[in-house]
Amino acid sequence: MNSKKGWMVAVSVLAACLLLLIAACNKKEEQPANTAAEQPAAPAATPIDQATVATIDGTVKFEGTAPKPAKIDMSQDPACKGMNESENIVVDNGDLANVFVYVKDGLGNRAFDVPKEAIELDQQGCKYHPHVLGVMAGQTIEIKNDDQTTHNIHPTPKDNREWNESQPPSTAPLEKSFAREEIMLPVKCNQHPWMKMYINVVKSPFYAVTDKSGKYEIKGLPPGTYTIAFVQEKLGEQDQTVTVGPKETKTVDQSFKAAGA
Amino acid sequence: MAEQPEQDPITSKSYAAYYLLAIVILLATLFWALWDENWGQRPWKAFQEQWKERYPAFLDRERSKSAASEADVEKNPDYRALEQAYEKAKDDTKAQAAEMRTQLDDANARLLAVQAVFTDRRAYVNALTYELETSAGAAEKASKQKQIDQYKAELATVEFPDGSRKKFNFQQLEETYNEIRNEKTKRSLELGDVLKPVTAASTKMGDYVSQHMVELTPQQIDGLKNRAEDWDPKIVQINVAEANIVDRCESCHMNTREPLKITPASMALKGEKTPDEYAEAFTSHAQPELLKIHDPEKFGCSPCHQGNGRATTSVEKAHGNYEHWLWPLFPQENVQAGCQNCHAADMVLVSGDLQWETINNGKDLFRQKGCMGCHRYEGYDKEPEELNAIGQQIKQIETQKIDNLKESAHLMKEADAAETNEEANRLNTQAVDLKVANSKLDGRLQQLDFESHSLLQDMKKVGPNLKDVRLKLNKNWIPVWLRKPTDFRPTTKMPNFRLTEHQIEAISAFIWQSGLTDPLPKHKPGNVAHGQELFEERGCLACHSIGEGDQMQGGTFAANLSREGEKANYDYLVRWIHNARERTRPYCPYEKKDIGPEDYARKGLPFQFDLEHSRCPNDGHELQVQNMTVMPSLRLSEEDAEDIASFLLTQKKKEPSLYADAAYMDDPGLKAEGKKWVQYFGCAGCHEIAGLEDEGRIGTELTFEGSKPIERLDFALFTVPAQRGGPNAEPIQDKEDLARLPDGPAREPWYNHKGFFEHKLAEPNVYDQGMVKSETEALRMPNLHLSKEQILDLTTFLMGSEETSLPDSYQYKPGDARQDIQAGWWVVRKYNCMGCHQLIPGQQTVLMGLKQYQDAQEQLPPKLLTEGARVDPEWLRRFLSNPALSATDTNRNGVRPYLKVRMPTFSFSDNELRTLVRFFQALSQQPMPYIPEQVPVLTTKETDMARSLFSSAAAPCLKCHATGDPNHDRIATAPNFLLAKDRLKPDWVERWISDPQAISPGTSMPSGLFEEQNNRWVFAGPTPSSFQGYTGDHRKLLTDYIFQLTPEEQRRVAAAMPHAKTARAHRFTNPRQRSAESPPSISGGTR
Amino acid sequence: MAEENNDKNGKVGLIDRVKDDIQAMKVDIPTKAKEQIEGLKDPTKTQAYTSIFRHKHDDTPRNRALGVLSNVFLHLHPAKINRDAVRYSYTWGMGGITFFLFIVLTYTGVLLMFYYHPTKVQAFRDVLYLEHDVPFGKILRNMHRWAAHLMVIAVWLHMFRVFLTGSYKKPREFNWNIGVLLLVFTLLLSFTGYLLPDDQLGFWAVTVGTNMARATPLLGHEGPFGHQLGMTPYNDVRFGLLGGSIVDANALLRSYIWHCIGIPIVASVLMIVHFWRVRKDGGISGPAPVMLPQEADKPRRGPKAAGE
Amino acid sequence: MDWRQLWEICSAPDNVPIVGLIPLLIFYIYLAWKQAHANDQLIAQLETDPAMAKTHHRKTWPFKQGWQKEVHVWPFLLRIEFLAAIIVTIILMVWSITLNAPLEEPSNPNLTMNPAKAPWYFLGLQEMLVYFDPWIAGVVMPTLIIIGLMVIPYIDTNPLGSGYYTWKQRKFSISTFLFGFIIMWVTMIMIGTFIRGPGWQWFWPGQTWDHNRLIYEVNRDLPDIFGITSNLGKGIFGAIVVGGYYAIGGFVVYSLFRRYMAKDFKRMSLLQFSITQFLLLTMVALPIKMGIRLLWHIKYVWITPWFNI
Repeated sequence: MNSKKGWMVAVSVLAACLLLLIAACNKKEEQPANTAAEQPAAPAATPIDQATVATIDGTVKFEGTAPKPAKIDMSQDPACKGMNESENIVVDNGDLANVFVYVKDGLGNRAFDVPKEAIELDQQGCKYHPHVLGVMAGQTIEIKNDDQTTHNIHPTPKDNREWNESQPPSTAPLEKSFAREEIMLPVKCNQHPWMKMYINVVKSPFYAVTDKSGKYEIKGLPPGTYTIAFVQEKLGEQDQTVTVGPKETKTVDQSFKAAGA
Repeated sequence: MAEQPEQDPITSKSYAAYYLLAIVILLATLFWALWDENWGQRPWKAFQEQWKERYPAFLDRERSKSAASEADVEKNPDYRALEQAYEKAKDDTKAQAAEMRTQLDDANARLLAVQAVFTDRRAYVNALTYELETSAGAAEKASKQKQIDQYKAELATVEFPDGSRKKFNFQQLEETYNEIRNEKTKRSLELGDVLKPVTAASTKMGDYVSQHMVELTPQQIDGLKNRAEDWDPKIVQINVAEANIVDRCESCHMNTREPLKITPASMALKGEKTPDEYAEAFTSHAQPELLKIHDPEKFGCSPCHQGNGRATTSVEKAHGNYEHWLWPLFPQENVQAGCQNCHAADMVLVSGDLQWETINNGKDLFRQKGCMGCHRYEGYDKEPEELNAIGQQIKQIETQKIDNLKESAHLMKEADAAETNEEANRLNTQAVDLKVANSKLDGRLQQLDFESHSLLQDMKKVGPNLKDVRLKLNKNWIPVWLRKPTDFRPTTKMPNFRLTEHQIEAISAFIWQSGLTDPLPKHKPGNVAHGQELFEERGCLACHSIGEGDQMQGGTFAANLSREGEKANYDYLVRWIHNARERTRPYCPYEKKDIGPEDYARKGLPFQFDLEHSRCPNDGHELQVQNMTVMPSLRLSEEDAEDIASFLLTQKKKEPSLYADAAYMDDPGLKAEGKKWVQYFGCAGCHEIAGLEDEGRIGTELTFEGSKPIERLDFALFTVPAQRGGPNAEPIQDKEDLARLPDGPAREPWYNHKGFFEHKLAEPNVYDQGMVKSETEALRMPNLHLSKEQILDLTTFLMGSEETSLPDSYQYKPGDARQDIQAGWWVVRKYNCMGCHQLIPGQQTVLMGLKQYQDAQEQLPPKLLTEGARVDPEWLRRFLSNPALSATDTNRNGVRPYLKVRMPTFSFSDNELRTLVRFFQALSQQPMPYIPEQVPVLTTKETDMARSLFSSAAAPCLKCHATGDPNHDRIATAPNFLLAKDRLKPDWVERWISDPQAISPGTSMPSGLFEEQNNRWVFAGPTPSSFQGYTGDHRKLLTDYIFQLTPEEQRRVAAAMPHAKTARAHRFTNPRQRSAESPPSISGGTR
Repeated sequence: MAEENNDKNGKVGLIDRVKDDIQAMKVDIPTKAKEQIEGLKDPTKTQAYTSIFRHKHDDTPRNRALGVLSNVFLHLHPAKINRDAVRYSYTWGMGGITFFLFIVLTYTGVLLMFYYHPTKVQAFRDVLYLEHDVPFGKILRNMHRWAAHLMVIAVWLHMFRVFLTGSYKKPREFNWNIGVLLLVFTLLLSFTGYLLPDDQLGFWAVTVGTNMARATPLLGHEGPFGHQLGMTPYNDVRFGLLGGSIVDANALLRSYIWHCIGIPIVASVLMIVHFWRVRKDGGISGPAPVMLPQEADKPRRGPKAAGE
Repeated sequence: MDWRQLWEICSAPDNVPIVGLIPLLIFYIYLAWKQAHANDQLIAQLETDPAMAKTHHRKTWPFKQGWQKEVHVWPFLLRIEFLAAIIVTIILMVWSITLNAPLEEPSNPNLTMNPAKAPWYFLGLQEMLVYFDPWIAGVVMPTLIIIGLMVIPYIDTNPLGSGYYTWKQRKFSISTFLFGFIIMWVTMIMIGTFIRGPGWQWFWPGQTWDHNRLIYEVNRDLPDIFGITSNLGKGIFGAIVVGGYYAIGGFVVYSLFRRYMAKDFKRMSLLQFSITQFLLLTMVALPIKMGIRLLWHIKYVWITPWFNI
């Protein structure tokens, strides 16, 4: 009799020990075997074979009646001369100028070298030249003041840092750059409220701005399928998808409609 | 047992087997206990093992990145130059240094050779000397002395490193030793001198790297790695005896205070998709800047995060997530609840540009949504309580005064009858003293009167004044509104009380019948188009919104006005827009009634009441002369107000006349019952209602709701489902309410404060569900139709509302200027200043988000980031009390007339003015009171110089700054310089004109006007010829000039400006020519 | 330099002496070793052993008896007992287990006292400290608690057995009474310990428990005639128990002192009496030979005489 | 059936001893019954066979010539004692490793626990509070229990059954004790632990402990049923009922003793008998009171200005 209880206890304790062992073993299995994790390296971009590159060109049209450019009163500052018309929508014969065209998508994760040479932005006659500017992220923009009046350059970006610097006449050009991609980044001069221009910061060198005749050309594209974006400061963005083969030259035209049309 | 009779079963039986087994089990149990003690109860050991493996691996990756950026830094030409300088210095000193090193080595070797012999002999001499000193007799002394002398005279051989041997006696030995030692010191000093340029150059290189590296340097990372690799498993704990904090959190959370940013992903094992428990534990603190101001060695972890800091036996225990721990870890989304523990007195919590949005919004919502109308919460809506206290004090002082007078009269009487003159004089003096004391009390009374005047002015109600319903509202609209306010206005603050039809009738009848019926002045209809323009321009949208759904624009601080036309009475609306504070009748808190013209007439007074005429005609008590709304006056003309009102009346979906007739509202029989329901639902908490001005709050106090024992929170029929979770755990059925729950429908157990608050806020009557209750038993809390985010914010706030166990010294109750900041935020939030102004770097205002400002940011109200450093506090006080800065010409902005948006007149009380001025000063660390800086008087020459620069093409200040000339000010985008003298602080102006972007990012004023040259600031553009040879500071000159500008001087400058429309002044040469002919003199002209 | 000469002089003698010693050592050490091994074969003969055990440990009846009699702890037992008295199924061993648990409780209790302060501020923290900081603190507290519960069960079962075997009957009536008192003290020990962690469980258990004392007839302010006798919450028996009108710091201190000093001393004394009376009343009661009803009224035979 | 609730109750650390007590009690009752049964058979055999009664060693365990009548304590008893000590140590340690002693929130006088329960071994007393006023349940009853236990040796005049398990020879005393210990004491503890939930309400095992449960229960006093309203009347009525219970009960006890336990009765002195009567009736009064309370919702029988029973 006396041993009965002893056995009961013994069995229960043994069972407990067994459980414990199992628990201990489980613990060990949980221990991870491998340690140092390595960050996956970014896949290397395939170099562009210059022999097969394609070109995209085209014309951007404006449909409908072009709004009359608003007159601008520049009498406030005697130093300001030249054409005093708004450059919101510049249409000549149905050709739309100042449209920024760039490859929005399709380049994968290719990275491109930033050109060493600076892009120039000139202030002349209280106007920006050019009115729409394309630049690669990180590329230097050289801002000149050719007027005999003080300007200030005041970009108001969404994704980049805002700044506002004064540039008195005959001073050295300002050298600036933007680190992040941003389309239609407005730049203004607070002293001359009509002065306005747009900088487009992109990551690839495949961009262009339509000239007065609405023409543009993007060269050196590797063959592939791309989304081409046409951006106008007032009329917004329109996209087209296009596939170019090796050495091909494709014409991609685009047209904008008058607002409300 | 009976089979073997010959064997005695008792004595013959062996117990060895039992014992063996028992002992084996006992030993096993002992080992189990040991294991349990060392590992079973110490899961943190496993964490630390994992950490030792993972962290160094992570550091290796970081190190390679850091090394790469170090290499980048080293590529920099500046660094290259430093490196070259270093190399050159090294080369220059190479030969000399090498030679000196040889000499030093030689001296060293010789020193060692002599030292060996010398120290040995000196020890022997010392021992003998000791014997000499302690020997007793003279003879013995003499013999010892002799022995010493003999020993000193003995010659010792020293073998020098070059092999030569020399013999020295003790004295020579000592001299040689000292000589060589001095030589060695000299040589090493010389070497140091020679190498100085090299060390300096190398230090420069090091400094350059550490200054230009954004990350930690590889050396620093190596240090971290060494620490990790040498780590021995141990409990890491913070122990603060003063606050009874023992936190061992860092025993598992090993990286909390590491200087690197460590995410779970970076600590995950290779190939692991989701970071495991260990990786989650090894992250660095999400807000390292918080740790900087809350030193973990003082604050520990649990005061903010809660949990059981002591426990280390399991994750659940350590996080306090078990039944009997009262302070479970705040979930991540509610983590800011921890702030409330010490920051209950703060309205806004900001550190740098980081706003603690969750808790801040929670605190703000508590006020905005009118929670404090029903629930007391320490710090909120404290005016009535303070007013009460002041009333008590006044009574006390008045009694004291009477006592003093009596006592004084008594003393004088006694003095008259005194026996001696001394006695009489003494008594008379006492009597006089008491009179003086009374005069002091009068002063105190005066202050208390001011105080109560202020407090009455500060008292606000969340909802509108219901005494004016008859004047203000479309009668038939009222019951429709009460039925479900969100049906009419989805974003309204007015909650849904789930009223029955009968209750609605009774309540509307009571409200209607208790309303005032005073006549309103009639207004002619206004111009709707102009009204709309004004509505959009003047800044109404900073608080109000218009449009519904996706079309909605504007702020959420005040009502959405989309359907205003259906409910409002035009004449009342005009008066309201013109000045919302204008009351129909003043209210006397003493008599507890609205004072009408008849009361004034009785005393022969005109029926005039405003902040200056705030005494009751009946008894002289302070009156409530304003509507208790925060809506300010925009100083509009009557016509403008009419235009806006006309515009707002066009905002409607259906005609007001189409509302069903609610004739029962005039049934006097319903009034009494209506009053009962109005009281029952606590309407007077948010509205001013006739006869219910002194109603108490109907809800429970929430100051310490977060630490209320869970048993006191009534989960009603959902106690068990909430405790157990599972598919039936979610009590809310209503889809709309269900969508309010921040975490969606509950599946997990939610029997905790968070769960209770979230459910209660999502559907306030949720705990009535399934219960059979009568009208007066049902839960009264109305549905506030909160969004998920708002519920999260409020829940966080309530969770943090705990009775803290921390010592009082942990409460954030600063005694210095920070106290002013603390107090100021309450006022800032109260009047929604942040709807228009940016006060915290990066903070978005409502106006910034509006369409019309996207292209015209210069039209936005000014940013107030450094307001205290910018303006003279005395001026600020004047400006805040009258932003027009003029008593007569009020329909404009005082400082920035060019802004279409209007700085309104808030009728701040003296208290609030004081608070706000101190707030801005403290926010910019300005001392109070402010003593203006003296600006040196400029000489005529200096004035001329400054004027010439001011009007030059290079510094066309007046192109943007207003001058007072209406023609020019039409296009001005900056304030008039004439204001500067009174308004600004000179040192701020200097900082401003050299880099305005650093003070107000995005301002129209450009940077780069000045540049620093040889410790003085000079103009960056071409300067007029008069500046030739000027050695003073240009920036200072211009500042001083601005502060001495007079209207005449300003006109002179304006005249001098190259202005196309006005005749150009001939005294000045064409700026283009001038800048061309004088480049050499322009210090900063060419870069 | 002077020592050198001495060395030279003594050289011859020294070598001889060393040689002699080595010879002797060759004999001596093995002999000693043999002796040592022999000695170790029977450890009971070693001085260390005999100093501890006061007699030889031959497996003789005498020594078996001496083993019990000459041991201060064991001589609680007689040297010999009825052959059936070792049967576990009869005794259930519950008395012994109770005593053993009492020893365990004393031991763990003393260790717990090292870490515990009976003050309102400290008590709960100390228990947390025991749980989380003290090495083996958790198991210590657990053992103390569970042993206390086990002891209550063991006492009940012991009493149950004693009743079922009629062991309270003559001549053991008084010892039964002592046993009843020991039961009461066991419960009181456990109950006073309940409050010590100063948590909700203990607090309310003790509140409920002591609230009954309010109703003590005559002595409690809510008990029959208590009010008439001028009992108030501040002078009744409950106030005396708690040292206050509510369960507070004084109650904690009182219950601590009763738990650690008062009741253990009284219980120990009673235990001594209890054990002593077991011996004096003729050892444990059985298993006794069954008695037939017809013998019931005859003069009773002594327990020793039974069994033939 | 709410298994989870049942599990929560049974697994509460402080309830584990009670859960453990049930199998232990069953086991030991079985053990005692087995031996008593064997002894009773032996007794029956010996009674019918006087010859055997003379020679038999009168135990159910075998005894052979040559076996020692007495054995040495060392080692034959002590080995069992040590083994028991080791086993108890093992049980205790395993229990302590696997189950933590309860520690709830810091004490908070402002927050009443619901249900607030006494330690499990006192739950019988707490349960009695439902049926009696505190002064009876908390003071008088415990005192009577202790006194009752203490006087057992002095009122049990049966000389048989000393030192061996038997049922036949001690039917009355054993059944009384079993009734008192198992039925009254242990059952009440079980009720207090497993049945009494929030608000000290009666929850059957498997019923969810709902804190909001409301029960309609009107308790009347016995005098009310008889329409007695005056205080004096109530006092007198109660005294009559209680006195009557003891008087009639006493008579019944006498009548039963005289008939069925003549020998014992003969051996008893008047004092012994009256104490037995009183204690017996008081013990039986408890289930009677429980019964009328639970079944007929009668709260008090005897109401006086000073005390109620």
